[in-house]
Amino acid sequence: MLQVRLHGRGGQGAVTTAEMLSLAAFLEGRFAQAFPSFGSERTGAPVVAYARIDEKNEIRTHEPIQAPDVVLVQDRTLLAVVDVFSGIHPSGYAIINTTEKPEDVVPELCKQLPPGHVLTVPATDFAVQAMKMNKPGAPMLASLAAATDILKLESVQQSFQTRYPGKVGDANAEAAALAYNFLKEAIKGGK
Amino acid sequence: MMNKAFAVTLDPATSLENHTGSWRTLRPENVFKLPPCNKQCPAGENIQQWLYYAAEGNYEMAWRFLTENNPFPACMGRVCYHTCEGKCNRGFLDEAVGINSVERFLGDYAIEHKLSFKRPAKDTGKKVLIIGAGPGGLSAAYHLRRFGHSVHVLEAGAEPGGMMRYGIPVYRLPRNILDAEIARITDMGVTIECNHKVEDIEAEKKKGGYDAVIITTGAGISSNVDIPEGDTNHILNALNVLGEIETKGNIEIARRVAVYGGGNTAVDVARSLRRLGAEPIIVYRRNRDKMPANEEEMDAAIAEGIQVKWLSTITGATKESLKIEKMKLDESGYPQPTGEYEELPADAVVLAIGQNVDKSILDKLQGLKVERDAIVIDPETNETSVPGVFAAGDVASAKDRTVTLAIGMGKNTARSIHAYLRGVKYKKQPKNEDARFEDMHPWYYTDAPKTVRPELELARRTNTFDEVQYGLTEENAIYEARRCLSCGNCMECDNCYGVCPDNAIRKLGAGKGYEFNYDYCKGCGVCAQECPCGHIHMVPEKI
Amino acid sequence: MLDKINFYQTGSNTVGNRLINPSMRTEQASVDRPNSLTCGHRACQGCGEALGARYAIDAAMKATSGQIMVVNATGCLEVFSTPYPESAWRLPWIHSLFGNTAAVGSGLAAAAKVRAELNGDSVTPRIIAQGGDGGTTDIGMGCLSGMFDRNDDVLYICYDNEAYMNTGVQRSSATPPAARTATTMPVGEEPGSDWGKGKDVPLIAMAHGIPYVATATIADLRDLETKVAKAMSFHGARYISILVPCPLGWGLKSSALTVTAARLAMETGFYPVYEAEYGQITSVRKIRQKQPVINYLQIQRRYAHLTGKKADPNVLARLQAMCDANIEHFGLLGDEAPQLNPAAIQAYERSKKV
Amino acid sequence: MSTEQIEGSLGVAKAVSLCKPGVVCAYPISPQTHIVENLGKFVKSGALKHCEYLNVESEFAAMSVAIGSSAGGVRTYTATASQGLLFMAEAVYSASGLGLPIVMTVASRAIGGPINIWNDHSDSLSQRDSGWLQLFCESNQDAVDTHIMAFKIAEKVGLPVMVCMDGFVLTHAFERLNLPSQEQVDAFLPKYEPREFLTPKEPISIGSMVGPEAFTEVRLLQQRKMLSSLQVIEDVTKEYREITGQHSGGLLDCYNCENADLKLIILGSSVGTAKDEIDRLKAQGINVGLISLKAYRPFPYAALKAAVGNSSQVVCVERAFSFGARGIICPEVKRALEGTSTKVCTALAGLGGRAIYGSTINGIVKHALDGKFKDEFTWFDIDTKVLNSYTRNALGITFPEGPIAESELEATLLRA
Repeated sequence: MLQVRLHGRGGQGAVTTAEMLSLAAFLEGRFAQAFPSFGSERTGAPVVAYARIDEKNEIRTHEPIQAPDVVLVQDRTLLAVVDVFSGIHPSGYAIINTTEKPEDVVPELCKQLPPGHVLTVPATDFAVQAMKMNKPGAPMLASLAAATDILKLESVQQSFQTRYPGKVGDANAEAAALAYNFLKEAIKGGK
Repeated sequence: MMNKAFAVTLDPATSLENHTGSWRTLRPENVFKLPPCNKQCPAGENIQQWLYYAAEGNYEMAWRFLTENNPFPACMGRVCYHTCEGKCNRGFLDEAVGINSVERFLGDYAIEHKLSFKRPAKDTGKKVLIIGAGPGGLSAAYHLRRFGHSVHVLEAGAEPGGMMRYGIPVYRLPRNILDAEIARITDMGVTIECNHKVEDIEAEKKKGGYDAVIITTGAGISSNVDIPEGDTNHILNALNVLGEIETKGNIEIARRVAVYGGGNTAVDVARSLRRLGAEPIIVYRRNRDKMPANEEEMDAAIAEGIQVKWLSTITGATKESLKIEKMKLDESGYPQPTGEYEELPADAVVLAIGQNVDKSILDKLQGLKVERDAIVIDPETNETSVPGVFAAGDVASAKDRTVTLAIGMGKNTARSIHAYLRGVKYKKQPKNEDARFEDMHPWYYTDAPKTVRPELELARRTNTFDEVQYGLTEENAIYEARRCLSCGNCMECDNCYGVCPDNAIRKLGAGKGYEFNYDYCKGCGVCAQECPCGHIHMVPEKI
Repeated sequence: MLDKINFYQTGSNTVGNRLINPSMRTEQASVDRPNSLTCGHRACQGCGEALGARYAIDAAMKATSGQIMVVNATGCLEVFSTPYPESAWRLPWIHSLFGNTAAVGSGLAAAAKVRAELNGDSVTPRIIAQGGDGGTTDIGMGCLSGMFDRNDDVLYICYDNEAYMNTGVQRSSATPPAARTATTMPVGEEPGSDWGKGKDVPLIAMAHGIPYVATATIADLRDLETKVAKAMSFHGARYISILVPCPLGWGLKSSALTVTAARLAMETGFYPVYEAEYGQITSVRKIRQKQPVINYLQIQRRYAHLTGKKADPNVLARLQAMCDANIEHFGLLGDEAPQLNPAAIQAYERSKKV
Repeated sequence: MSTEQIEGSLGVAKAVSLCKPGVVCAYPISPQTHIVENLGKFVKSGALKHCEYLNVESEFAAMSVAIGSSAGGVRTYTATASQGLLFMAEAVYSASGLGLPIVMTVASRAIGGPINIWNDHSDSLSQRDSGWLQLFCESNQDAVDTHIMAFKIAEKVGLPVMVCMDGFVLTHAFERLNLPSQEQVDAFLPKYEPREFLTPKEPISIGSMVGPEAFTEVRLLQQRKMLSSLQVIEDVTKEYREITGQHSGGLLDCYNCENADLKLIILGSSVGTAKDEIDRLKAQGINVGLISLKAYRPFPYAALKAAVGNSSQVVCVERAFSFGARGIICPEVKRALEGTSTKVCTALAGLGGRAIYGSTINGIVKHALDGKFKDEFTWFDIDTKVLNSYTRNALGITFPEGPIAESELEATLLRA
């Protein structure tokens, strides 16, 4: 079972991102679960959401994820206020929404995790470019897809297009593609 | 059927099991009270009752109920001084109900529609003689005939009617009306023999084999006063003047006539003479307030241009003038001479200062007690001091002499004789308690002023004997009848039925009234409080 | 001819009147009236609420050919009409709670609509929710306002007897000033219920803009029936407040005075009787015979402290002024259509204090 | 049958919609909102026909509208949580007293004050004596299925049913759900035929005042209905499982109970978490049974006794308690096990949204196996740091790390 923890701020769609992650997995025929950290957080407040993916079995547990395999940080400003990488699996992945390089943002983590497991992606830039909105969910999930092959890009795109039929879904799909290609290039370049 | 929950769900109207009548400490009961109009009516009419039917437009029923007590509605609707209206409770609210007008409407309706009285179902075989075909005699005849007795009336005059014919001017009572209502009585089988002056009552009774006799000879003799006169001034009496106008249609009399007296007869004479072109002046020793004449009649007289000399007595007469002494009223309202005199130009004087009984035939009846110008009668039975001989009307009433009273006395005498003929002593029915305005609920009645009867325009009235007052149109009559408050008696307004918080009054249907459902009546008293008529009393329960 | 004479002895002031056309008589005058609330109920003697309820529901039954279902708040009417094992109702009736009557009515109306849809019925039963003033103006106010807000197809009838009678005559927001209740005793400097308090729920109802609002009393049956019938001609939320004197709670000098007390409330201007459509007053019942307020107060022991020897004439004047304000605001006198500027009666007192 | 990856609330809304309610009334309170929002959309879009959707002004009104519509003879649904359940409490009792088969979701949430929007069971358990059936759901699949069964159970028994699902943890969880087809639901749940309802065709008076002369009997009959519902729940569950192939509902559900000497009793969403942990413990050679208590009212005493069998220890993991007393589930379990030697205690955990982790379950199991549940009642997941940060200064006491048994809490009174 793969466990993903998403950190974002209220209004950036972190909860939706988790749901789309589970939906994308579902669309690929897997069992998945997503849930928010529940609360009355308003716009701007730190938000946590969770997702689990299992290849074969029904997901029974409903505990919050304490030891994530993947951490997605949708807002880099959270790094200073929340211990976003708490409990991260030693061979886990971290993807951070920023234009800067991982070494510049989280040098400690880069040392902690295997090389190439800490990634940065300008998800907001892609979101704004495609949608004119700071909803970095789709680029973030696309980055996850690019980095890990857990998901296919198409599944990510399809999940958003299912939730938001029409323009919004397509724009998300476009932003996802931008991020996916960016990261694939980056990974290629990095190797 | 539904699968109902125990206790929580109930079937409809199951409360009928709960007889809340046991809570009651007071019990509503219907009371039938005596309306003031009925109480006042000298003829004993059940006015409220016949107005009830008139209000519905059921004129025949109204007329039938009216004639239960009085066979002369058309006449009474014209000449009765309708003191009932003076007592009408509606007067407290706005104006009295025009009872008299509705009565006339009903009377005229009956004549127009040729309504007749029912002949008695069977004859009793008893014979009653009535002496005098005036209102009292004819009323008694009517009622006795209804009882099934055979009635014969002997009348000294040429035509029946008595004072209705010879004392009341035509402009107040057209004779075709009078004739129609008398004919209705004779149609029942009452026989009237005119121009038959009875000299010996006992002999007539014996001769005809009568079981009872009623004396209703009236008071046909005008009172006289001693006026010192020169031989040239005419001094006439009122009844003669009215009688002559009735029989001849005119009278030879001077232009300036003084009518001496303050009663209705004085007014009748003055108004009649005015129609014949004279200039009558009423001379009366007291003032208007003390005048016994009917107010409406007096208003009409003044309106027709008749002069009045108030506080005056005639102390002497010469050929062209009267000597008048001025009077003043003392503390008790009696006129006292002042010693001041004046002259009143007048060619004639008509005395209208009262009427007297012709005692000549009464004196011949042995044992008949007569006191103060009237036969003494038992007030309960109207029987005279002579067994089997009764009396009614003016001849038996010294104080109050009106057509209406005579009719009432005639009815009472008939009832008394009906008992007498069966060997029973007659007792008047006890009267119901008074229906007082205080016991009623005036809020419920809508405001509606009295319909004023159209009157002949004055100019016409002063020179013709056409009837002065027209009757009500049907529309007006219904309107007026509907102004009746139905004092003390049910008018089926449904208030009690409606306002009962416990549905404890049953409505029995049109004309049938209501009944209290004592199974459920809690005795709250709302029905009694909200009854417009004061027809419900709350009576303590025996506990 | 009979119909031409439009004067009928008692006119339309009495319950019936044999002289008028049967179609013009009240439903209460009919021998076939439904008696929706029938005999054997356990209301006190002279209960105005029992009377008002029968008047109103019968009228609604007539207006709908018997298609009425009733929701009843807790209170006297509920207690005296349906103590196990006997119900005094002849129509479908439900009681749930004190403060939820309007909402139960909303639910029932929704159910009636759905059932009619599902069953293909051409007629949908209509709903009346009813309660006393406590159950309406106080504890039931939230649900009432919600029902108005949604414009649910419910006629809400408040039987206003100006206090909590079922629990022993405590003050409600419909209790008029100076009235004695168990919680506003006639002691202290301003005896009885406080001045400048209370709320005018008919005006509040109007402010919701619902199709129909009316006030009525048990002393003008024809007016009441007409209003109920008119209310049933509308769909959506409707509100009628009916003044129903309580012989016990008001301390009427006799249980017989129930209707009379209601009449005096109208004729003094104490209780303005009017109707409104979509928030606008459309007609006012004019005072027939204006009475000074003392005539109304003196038959009620709850105002004994205003009419006795020790009574303060200023208090009486204050109440008279409130009646006069009502008469002016609602245009209760005269024949002409009034220039309406209705305000809650307590506004008069409150404005004086400013 | 269809499978969807959707939020629990949407799943429940779809399940309710499949039951074709005639009236749905809604007042927003977290975490129930998404359920009624979705139903509102279904009605407005026409997906759910012949249904009146009322936006009411309070939970009190919501239950009252439900009372009216249910008494009016239509299938009725509403949802609430926490304060909302308390605000409607008076009407909750009225609904059961009138025998109205309303189905209501309680998206379980703590009760304030202090105000707290997160999940525990204090709201639903506060209505223990309301006369409603209370069915707990361990997952969203269970919730979907239980709602459909609830209508049938309510209508068969003639009492309202509260379907309790953990707020946020389930309502807001996005999971794979199997939804029965409309045909399946139609076959399972017939058109609603009320046993009694208001209609001019057969006027009745519902909700009379019942005095001392019959009130006890009314209650006895209500209890009889409630008792009858035990069998109804089992029957309906069996029928539903046969039609859908799902494994939901029932009075209770056992996991790994064979030969387990220690058993946990858990209500709600922690059951799944506990199952995973039990599997891990089993891998470590520790055998622990789990009883998921589905029906809290009626309480399945006999079924529970059978499920516990001859285990020597039962720990009730409870998410609410009774002030001045102890756990709420534990005493019921003790009644069920009266006459046996099984030790029963409460591990209070997960109040006000404090997460119950697999590690929490693990801790409880270890605590039990180590014989550390010395009292009937233990505050298990106490954050000692938070507690002491206050008591150290304010009360002059400090608590040791770890669970606090009732007797230890009492002892602090002596120390202070």
